[in-house]
Amino acid sequence: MKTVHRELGLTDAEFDQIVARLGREPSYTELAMFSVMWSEHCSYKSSRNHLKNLPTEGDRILVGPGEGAGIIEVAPGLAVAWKIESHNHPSFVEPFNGAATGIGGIVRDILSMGARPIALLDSLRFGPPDDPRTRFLIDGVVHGISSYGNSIGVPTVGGEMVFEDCYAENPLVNVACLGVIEHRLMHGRGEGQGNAAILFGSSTGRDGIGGASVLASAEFDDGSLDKRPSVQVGDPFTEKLLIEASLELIRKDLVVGFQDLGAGGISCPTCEMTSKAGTGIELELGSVHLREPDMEPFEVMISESQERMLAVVEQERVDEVVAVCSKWGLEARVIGRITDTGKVQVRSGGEMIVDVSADALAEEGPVYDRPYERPRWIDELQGSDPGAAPPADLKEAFLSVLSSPRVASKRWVWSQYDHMIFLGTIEGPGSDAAVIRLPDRKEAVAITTDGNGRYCYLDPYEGARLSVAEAARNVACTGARPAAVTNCLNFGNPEKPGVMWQFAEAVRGIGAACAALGTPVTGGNVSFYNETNGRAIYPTPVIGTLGILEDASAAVPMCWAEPGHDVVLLGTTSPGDLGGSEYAKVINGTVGGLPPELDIEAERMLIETLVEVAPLVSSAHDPADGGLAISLAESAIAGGIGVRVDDLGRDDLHLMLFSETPSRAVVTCPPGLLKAVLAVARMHGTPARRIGETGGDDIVLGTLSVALQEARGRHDDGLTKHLSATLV
Amino acid sequence: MKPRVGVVQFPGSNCEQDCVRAFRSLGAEVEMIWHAEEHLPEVDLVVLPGGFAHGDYLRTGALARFSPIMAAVEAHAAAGGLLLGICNGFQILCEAGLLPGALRKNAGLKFICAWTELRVDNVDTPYTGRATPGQVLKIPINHFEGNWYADDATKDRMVANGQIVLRYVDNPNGSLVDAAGISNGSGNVLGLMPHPERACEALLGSEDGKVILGSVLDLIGRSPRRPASELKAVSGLESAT
Amino acid sequence: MRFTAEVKVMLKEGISDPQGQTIERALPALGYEGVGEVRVGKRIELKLDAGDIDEARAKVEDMCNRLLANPVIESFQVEVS
Amino acid sequence: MRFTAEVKVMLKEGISDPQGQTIERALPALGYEGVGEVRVGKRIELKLDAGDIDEARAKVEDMCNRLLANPVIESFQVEVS
Ligand SMILES: Nc1ncnc2c1ncn2[C@@H]1O[C@H](COP(=O)(O)OP(=O)(O)O)[C@@H](O)[C@H]1O
Ligand SMILES: [Mg+2]
Repeated sequence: MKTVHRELGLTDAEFDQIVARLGREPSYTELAMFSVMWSEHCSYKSSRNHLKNLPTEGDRILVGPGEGAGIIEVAPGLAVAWKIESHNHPSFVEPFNGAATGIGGIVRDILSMGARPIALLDSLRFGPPDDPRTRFLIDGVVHGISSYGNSIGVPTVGGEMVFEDCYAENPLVNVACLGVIEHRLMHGRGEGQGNAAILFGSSTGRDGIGGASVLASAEFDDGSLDKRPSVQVGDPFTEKLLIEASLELIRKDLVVGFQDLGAGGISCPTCEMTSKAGTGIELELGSVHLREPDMEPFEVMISESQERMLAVVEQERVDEVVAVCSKWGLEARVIGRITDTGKVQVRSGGEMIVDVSADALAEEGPVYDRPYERPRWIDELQGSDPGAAPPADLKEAFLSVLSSPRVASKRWVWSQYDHMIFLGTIEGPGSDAAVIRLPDRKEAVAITTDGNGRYCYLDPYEGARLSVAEAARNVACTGARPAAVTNCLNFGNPEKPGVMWQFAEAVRGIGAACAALGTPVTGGNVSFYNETNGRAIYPTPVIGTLGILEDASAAVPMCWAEPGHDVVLLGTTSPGDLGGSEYAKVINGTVGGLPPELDIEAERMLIETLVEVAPLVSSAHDPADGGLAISLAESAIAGGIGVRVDDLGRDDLHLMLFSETPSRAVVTCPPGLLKAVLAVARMHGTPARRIGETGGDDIVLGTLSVALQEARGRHDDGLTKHLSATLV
Repeated sequence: MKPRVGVVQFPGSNCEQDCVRAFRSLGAEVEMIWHAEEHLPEVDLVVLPGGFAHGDYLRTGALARFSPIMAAVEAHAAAGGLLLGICNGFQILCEAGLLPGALRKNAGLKFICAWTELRVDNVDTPYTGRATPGQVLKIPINHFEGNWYADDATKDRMVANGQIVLRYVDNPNGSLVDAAGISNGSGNVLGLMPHPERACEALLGSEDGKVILGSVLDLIGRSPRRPASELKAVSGLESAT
Repeated sequence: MRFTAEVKVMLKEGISDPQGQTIERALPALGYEGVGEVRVGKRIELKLDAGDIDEARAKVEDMCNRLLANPVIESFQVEVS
Repeated sequence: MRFTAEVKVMLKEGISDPQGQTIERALPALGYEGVGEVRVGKRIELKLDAGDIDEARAKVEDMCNRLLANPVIESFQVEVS
């Protein structure tokens, strides 16, 4: 026992804490349960102290952090669930199944709130796509998401795909899910002494044993590819049955409380649900439906077999619950009862093998105030050349940025995803944010994920603020008002003070920006230990913003509708904003200097402007990666209409075209409405000026002129030309 | 009287609600039929919707044809009743032998969700009455196994009989003779890979799906009791297989 | 008696096999020359009860015809032991 | 010399096999009782050039590790003739 805890990922001090808490040595099964519940992944022990400072409250927030998902009120009696999760490590070990089970997990989180999952977003980061190993990862991850998401019938309506060297050995797979409450909001509470605990869904096998502690809470080294027993295989068909059966149970008011099984297996909902309710639970391990007969009790308690849920049910309703499950072809078994002991007690073969306080497992894990320190190298980095030197050939530079894998069309990805099912996708992949009309309603929500690891690497505080601003702006471009944020914080090893500093700064930035924009944080996920062989990824907070649109048919597209419309730039371009830009990286091979500076008040006013001009404009799209030139080109390509922009100011053209100044957007409108658009902007103090006109077969930006056809060709195959090489 | 449409729900169906919504918006009375039932309610049209009926693990549609309801569906079709299979529903119809051929993996070995253009090659079917000959419809596809195959003799016979009802203008999946939708010999059974229910609203990008779904409702409206009796046999072929 | 069956399901001769072709195309880039006629199919293992081996084989063949293979595009082979 | 190889790729023991399980659950309804332990894998046939049979086998095993199988979750068996 003296060293077993280390293999399970617990420190000596944590082990001593467990002994002190129990007043005795833990049994092996108890120790295994502590190891998963006290893992970084489940307990947030390194991040809690920082996360608690995030703003979490608002008029529309019905449920904030701490439950399966945040709940946001869209209209009276209409609420949605919103949450993001990471599945980085499993996707590196086995891309197809890692990504697939990532989808499965986030969908069950949404389901656990009583919501029907209705849309997914995938936020992906990989190394350079011309590396064969990366191509294998991309293909596996995209195929895994597509095969799982498509089968369960939840559309994947948007996401991101970013390429940087730092993700080569540690790709990021973050997935966000939107759900709509169908009947009533559920809470993960195990209430009512004597009530039955019913485990339903897949059988329990040895897959994914220790996933939370071994895979998600430790760094990788070269031996990691051998951590195979932890690989889980997803079964989307069973997940689909689980969705329908769960929603039917809720619709029929058959369950008291409800939670999904994810990281930590059976251990997790049993202690969390009873700890929240102030009850206890008694489990009989022999009742668990096993896939492999000879499993050890500890394996049963922490197995992360997929597609399972735990429901707390009144005794009189047990038969009905079992009947609903069996209609859907799912095994459902009573595995225990709610007690009033405050304990999780587990019997196996008549013997009590676990007898611990539920709070100790769920609530009283260690909390670390990890030391942090601004790393020295950051000064040198910020002082280095931002890469603003002019290009040898402006046109070729434009086409190179437009066709860089990060900027190029992601159609290859999203055409593999069902993005239309439910008849609600008003704006799908390809737009700034996806606009999803809620089933049988006129209201819609706009959802997006955005993160900029490069900016965060240069300055984690500013980078995090910029990511929050970009996500909110993307939502506002569709005409929706940003309402809530979920976030996935992908960082390196928190035991390193430099990484911890990046984390603390990023969280501080998110908090500040969310507070200023009035978008509370309703939940999220922290993924630490994104390091392989000691090399950390860029600090990468991914922000998932949800906005509300009262009328789906009023959504604003990003593509140009007609020739002859006025092109208006909202906001001002600071020509020096090239630090960390796509231009600097692609043309000058540099990531250095400072990221653009964000004036959050200007951003807020821009968002107000965008929401208010929505009825007047024919399109809206914000300049992001690649700057104004790319944003104009994207709208032109998507609409099949050229553009002529003359008024680009006096500075060097390449600075005007490629600077990534935030708080800007390009809108178009019929000439008759120009005055009205400008007036709205003026009212909010947002600088606005007509810079050109849509039309023609070319993209003309000052002295730069490119045929629309050529631009489209480069944008279309910028990503696929790397991927097509040897994929199987 | 409103046309009555029954949408069969297999456990892994996932487009059944979309079909219900689309048919309702076109004025039909729609009910869901659980796959474990053995009898069909009184309906004018049976729809097998898209999805992954029983997980589609072995082959798409392989297990679904054994669902209890399928015997009644087969009897309905044999009596000339209207039967429409969309996407997975089409795959099930082929597996069940109600339509000829089989659907293989897309030639590009990728799942494809995309808008496509379909040419209506036969307007004399219960499902294409609203179309003009050669009309091009904008309707999306969403599948991994939509690559239709039949042996040469079957294919040639079907082409000659006008059973290749809908063809892709730009073949996305390798399907033989660009087939997107095919019918049985007597025309009462249609299977198609594209999703007309996703194209019944301008806000979603197209209303062309109404041409197909609306045509069959029109036909039922003209003869609600025995729609099959009005069917114009496309050829002398009794059955397709 | 309990028998073990192995079922091989392959696409029929003459039906193109994009999976096989893709592998074939990928091999030279990985340094494998001279590989051809790659065909990809399915392999199903199962255990079943039957009175004797012939009955077992007949049962499995029946399963193949009805479920495990699609005779329009696939052929199968059964081995029982 | 030209050799023919047959590769069987199956999920490793202990890795759950939803395909096999789904088929197994469906069989009783089709009238097949007493069928169990259904596992579904891949079967790949190919032809290749090699100096002798051992070299051929080594080559195919190498291909399996790199391309034909996913060693993280699958095991494979090679037969060469
Ligand atoms: N992995 C992906 N899955 C689905 N859609 C994606 C993915 N990556 C990018 N997209 C889509 O491509 C479009 C462009 O993405 P991005 O450049 O990140 O947009 P923006 O700059 O507005 O944030 C978006 O509509 C996005 O949803
Ligand atoms: Mg944008």
